[in-house]
Amino acid sequence: MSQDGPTPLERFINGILPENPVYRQILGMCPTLAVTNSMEGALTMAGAVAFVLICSNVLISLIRGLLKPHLRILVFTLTIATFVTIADRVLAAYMYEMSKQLGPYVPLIIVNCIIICRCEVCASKQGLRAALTDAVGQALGFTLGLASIATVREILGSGTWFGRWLGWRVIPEAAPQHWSPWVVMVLPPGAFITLGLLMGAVNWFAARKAK
Amino acid sequence: MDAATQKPENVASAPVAVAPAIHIAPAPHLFGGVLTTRRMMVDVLLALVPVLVASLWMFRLYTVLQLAICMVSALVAETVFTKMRGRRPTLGDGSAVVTGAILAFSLPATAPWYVGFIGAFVAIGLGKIVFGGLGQNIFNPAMVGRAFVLIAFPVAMGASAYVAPTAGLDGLTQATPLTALKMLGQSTGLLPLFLGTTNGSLGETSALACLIGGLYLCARRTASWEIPAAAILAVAAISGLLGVLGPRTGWTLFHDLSGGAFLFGAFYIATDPVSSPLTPKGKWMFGAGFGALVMLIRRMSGYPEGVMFAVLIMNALVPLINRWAIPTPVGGPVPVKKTA
Amino acid sequence: MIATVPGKQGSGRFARGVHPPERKGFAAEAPIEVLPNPPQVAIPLLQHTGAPCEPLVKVKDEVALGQKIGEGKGFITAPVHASVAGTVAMPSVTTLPNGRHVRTIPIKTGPTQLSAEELKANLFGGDWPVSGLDSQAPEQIAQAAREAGLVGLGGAAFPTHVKLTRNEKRPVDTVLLNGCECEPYLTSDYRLMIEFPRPIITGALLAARATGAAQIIIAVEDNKPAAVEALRRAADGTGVEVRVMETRYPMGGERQVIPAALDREVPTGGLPLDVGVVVINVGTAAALAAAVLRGRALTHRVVSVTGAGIAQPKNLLVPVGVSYRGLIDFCGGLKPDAARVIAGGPMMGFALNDLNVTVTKGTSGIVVLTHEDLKQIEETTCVRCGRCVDVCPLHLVPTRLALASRYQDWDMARRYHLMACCECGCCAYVCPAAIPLVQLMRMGKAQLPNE
Amino acid sequence: MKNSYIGQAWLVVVLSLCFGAALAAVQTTLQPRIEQNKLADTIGQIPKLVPGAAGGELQRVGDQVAYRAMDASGQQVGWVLAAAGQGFADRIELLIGMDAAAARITGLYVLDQKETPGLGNKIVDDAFCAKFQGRATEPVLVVTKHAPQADREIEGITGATISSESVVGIVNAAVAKFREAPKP
Repeated sequence: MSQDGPTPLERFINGILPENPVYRQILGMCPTLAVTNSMEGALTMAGAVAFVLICSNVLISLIRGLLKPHLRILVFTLTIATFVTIADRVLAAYMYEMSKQLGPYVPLIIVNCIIICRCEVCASKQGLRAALTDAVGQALGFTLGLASIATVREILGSGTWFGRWLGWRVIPEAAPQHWSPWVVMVLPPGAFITLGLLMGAVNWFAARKAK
Repeated sequence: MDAATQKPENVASAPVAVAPAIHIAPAPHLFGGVLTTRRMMVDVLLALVPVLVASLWMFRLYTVLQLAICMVSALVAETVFTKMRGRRPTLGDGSAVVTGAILAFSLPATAPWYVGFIGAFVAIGLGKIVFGGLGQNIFNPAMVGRAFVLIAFPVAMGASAYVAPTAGLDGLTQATPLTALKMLGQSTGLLPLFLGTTNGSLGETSALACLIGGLYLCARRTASWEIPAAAILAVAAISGLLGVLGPRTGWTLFHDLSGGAFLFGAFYIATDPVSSPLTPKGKWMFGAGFGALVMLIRRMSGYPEGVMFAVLIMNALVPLINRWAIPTPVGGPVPVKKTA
Repeated sequence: MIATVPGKQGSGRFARGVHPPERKGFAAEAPIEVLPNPPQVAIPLLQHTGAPCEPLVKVKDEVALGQKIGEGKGFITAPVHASVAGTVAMPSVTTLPNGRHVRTIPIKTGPTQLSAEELKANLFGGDWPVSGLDSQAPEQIAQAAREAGLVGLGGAAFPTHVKLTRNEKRPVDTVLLNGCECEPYLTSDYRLMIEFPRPIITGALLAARATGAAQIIIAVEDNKPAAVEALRRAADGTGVEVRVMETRYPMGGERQVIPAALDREVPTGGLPLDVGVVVINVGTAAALAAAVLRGRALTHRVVSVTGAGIAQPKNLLVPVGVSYRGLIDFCGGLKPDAARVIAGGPMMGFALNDLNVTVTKGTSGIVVLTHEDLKQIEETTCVRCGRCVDVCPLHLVPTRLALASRYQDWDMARRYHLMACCECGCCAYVCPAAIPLVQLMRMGKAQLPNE
Repeated sequence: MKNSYIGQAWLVVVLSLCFGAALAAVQTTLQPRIEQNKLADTIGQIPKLVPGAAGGELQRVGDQVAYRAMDASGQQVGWVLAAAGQGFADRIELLIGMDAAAARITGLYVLDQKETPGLGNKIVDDAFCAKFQGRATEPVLVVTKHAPQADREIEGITGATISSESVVGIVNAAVAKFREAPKP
């Protein structure tokens, strides 16, 4: 089933920047917009996605020889749903605070297009090594995307970075006439604006580099 | 003269040399020329003078400070962003100054410096430049900036921002008329509302000043009179109707018209040509929708005032309105040619 | 069907339009002078809307003044005639102001010519009957117009006999003489109306006889009271009515003057005929009288040479085929600050890059503008101010049409009725951003039918 | 066999069984811990809401959810009442701490809210919740715009009148109902 294409290493690197799921493929927008108002939420979500992505990619790659074309999406969904449920339960058991904060967005990983996309284009056609490196690369790329947005939003919106876990305050607290955190950054509009501006910046740099 | 003398090489020696540089261009060769884009912007600034006077009288130095912050920030933002896009700076057309001024007049007097600063950058950057610069923006840039800072800094921009107990001016220690009405059920007198001796955003308090400047804008045809006219009619109609259905003590349709930022919005903000419809019919629809939304938000939402959101919502509807309001040409539509 | 009640009067106005500076003063008081015959004229074989002519003469033929030298095939065409007596030279090709390349027949002026006084008297002077015209058969009038090569002298140069031919299905009840001359600067019609109102009235009566119209109206803008006065005096007792129109550009357009004078709306894509009206320029009417009653072919016309860039602005009676340079030289030449020479009026005329082009039947004027007049501003982006919408006499949305043309969005062009545009130039005249709206729309109109 | 449904779908069936089993295992293993987390979230608040309390146990009173607050020796020292109601933006969920007679409020905790950040969400701040401490449950509390002059007055949050009034309203309603209800 092997075919010409990127080597596993290239797949790994591709996932991080050249084909970054958030900035280049514009996939997985729901968590990107919903849970990036703090680093903690972003990283927990990225971790959960990474877990599901890696596990399903590996499993699909292992059973790729048995897949029937018209049933493959069903099998993908079944697999993903299982791992998502496991991730959700584990979070509820061991990271109750984060689980409460992320709310429905962990179960919603099931419909995250990154995972089904990787299953479809990579895992169901490639060997175990390729599928694994691809999943890890994509997961890292997704983490990078979420973390970059969360960094901007948390610093501007709350003045902190990893405020809940590490308590780092980036912008010192000041009297309201001198400075105030931007509440809009904590709210959904902040996610849209930040994503748009960062995506614009990424494209701008890409265009400059291409010149 | 024979045919030979008509050849071009003899032209120079002809008695009437074509010494004048004759150049060609498409018709029309005359240009109305009175009104340029720049001149329109200057008109808006001139029309803001009465508002400025009223604001200076009411808020003194707060006005100067807020205007300076917003206008300078808007100019800096325009320079920075046009440079980033590799375009020629367009400071000369005056649109950035106007955006800065409108933003400043829509802020509370005591709003901290960073509100105007960030508001101006968002207005120019997200409100205008990302759409492709002047003429391309969907939303009124100043209102985009204001919406951003309202959501970003609710404490510095919300109802509480207008009441500044520490301020050195008497006016600033009272709630704005609309907040007083909404939260406390207190009505403000018509004369203070009309003259502007109440608290509020810098430019909105004096209905009189807005009327003077607004009528100047309409007379100059820089602003389309249809929009404020339709807006005033809509507010008067809805407020009058609500007044008949369930009167509020001491609050009439005249209070609704002169209170809050309605007149300022109707004359200076809703009439922004870029983000309003093109045809007279469209302008009527736009103005009426604006007025209706202002009343809806004032009466039905958690916000005491709805001018900003009304403008932004109507801006979003403009492409649709333009489509609805395509005029029929004189003589009817172009007949559809039957294909041979 | 639009109501065609005879006698119903319009308000003398139309909605929107613009008020460009009139600037008629340069040549308004200059009486019509006869241009001395140039050493050579070049008669283009296509001076009208329709099929071009084929030459009827050979090189070195001797031709007389008014001799037919070119004839076209088909209904919508008009023959051309020698405008001087002389010898035919080698045919060549010339470029008309509108950019069209056409074949021309050059004629070297011979020694025997009519004097200026004879010419003027022949064309316009003397007695013009206003009664007894019933003896002329309608078909003969139309036929005479065709033989004389009569075309609309207002600018579009549509063959006149087409308008004068009766059509049973579309009866005509009104002949509307267009004496509005709404373009700034131009005064040729004005001078003709003042100096020679009688042939105009007679021409109007002949046109009514040809078409069977019961009503004859002359529309004149209210900035020409002297013309109204002269026409009214000449029309006294003839049943021809002079109606005064508001001075507003483009009142001279058919789609504006018909509603203004008669309160009838010409359907888009249709003709004045659809509402029972035939519109004829006042100059055309005078030429019709000369053609029918005196057998004069259309060989001369009145041209205003005017503007701040010309030394001595004049109204000239000139032979068709003379070069622009000949006219300009006769008027003392260009002033040093002349910046643009325009064939026609400044709102719709064409700028020339070569003064050696020839005057045709449709040339109503030569306007020379100075740098001062042209103070143009740089094109900036559209701020959607809607000024163009406020002035469009056809109630279109020019900014959208120009945008659609620029980006070749033909769906949008259709939605906003691009083909209804008459290119009057009001929109570009007022545009604060100096966007070449007319040029863009003209481009779009050229391309749209092919999409 | 090849074209039958089972032949087509055996992989799905097998996978479903495997995944089902795996999920059952995960659920059985983790469920007690998750339940405990949930309970701890509320019970953990009890010592903060009722002075002297060390823990508590669930006690339904009518259709209201309440917790008996106990001190270290197992003696009841108060009540914690769960209450909810409409706020400015969405539902507000509260825990109200009271003394054993439900005569005085001893503490307030906001479990869940989605009020406007920067304005309405200040109801979660200690500064606001502390204003309820020690207030009598009768007469009902009212929101004022100035510093409180009477025991029943609670100063609202500037710019968030509706959120403040919502919280006070929820407290008033829940406490009144709880006082009426017969306690087991």
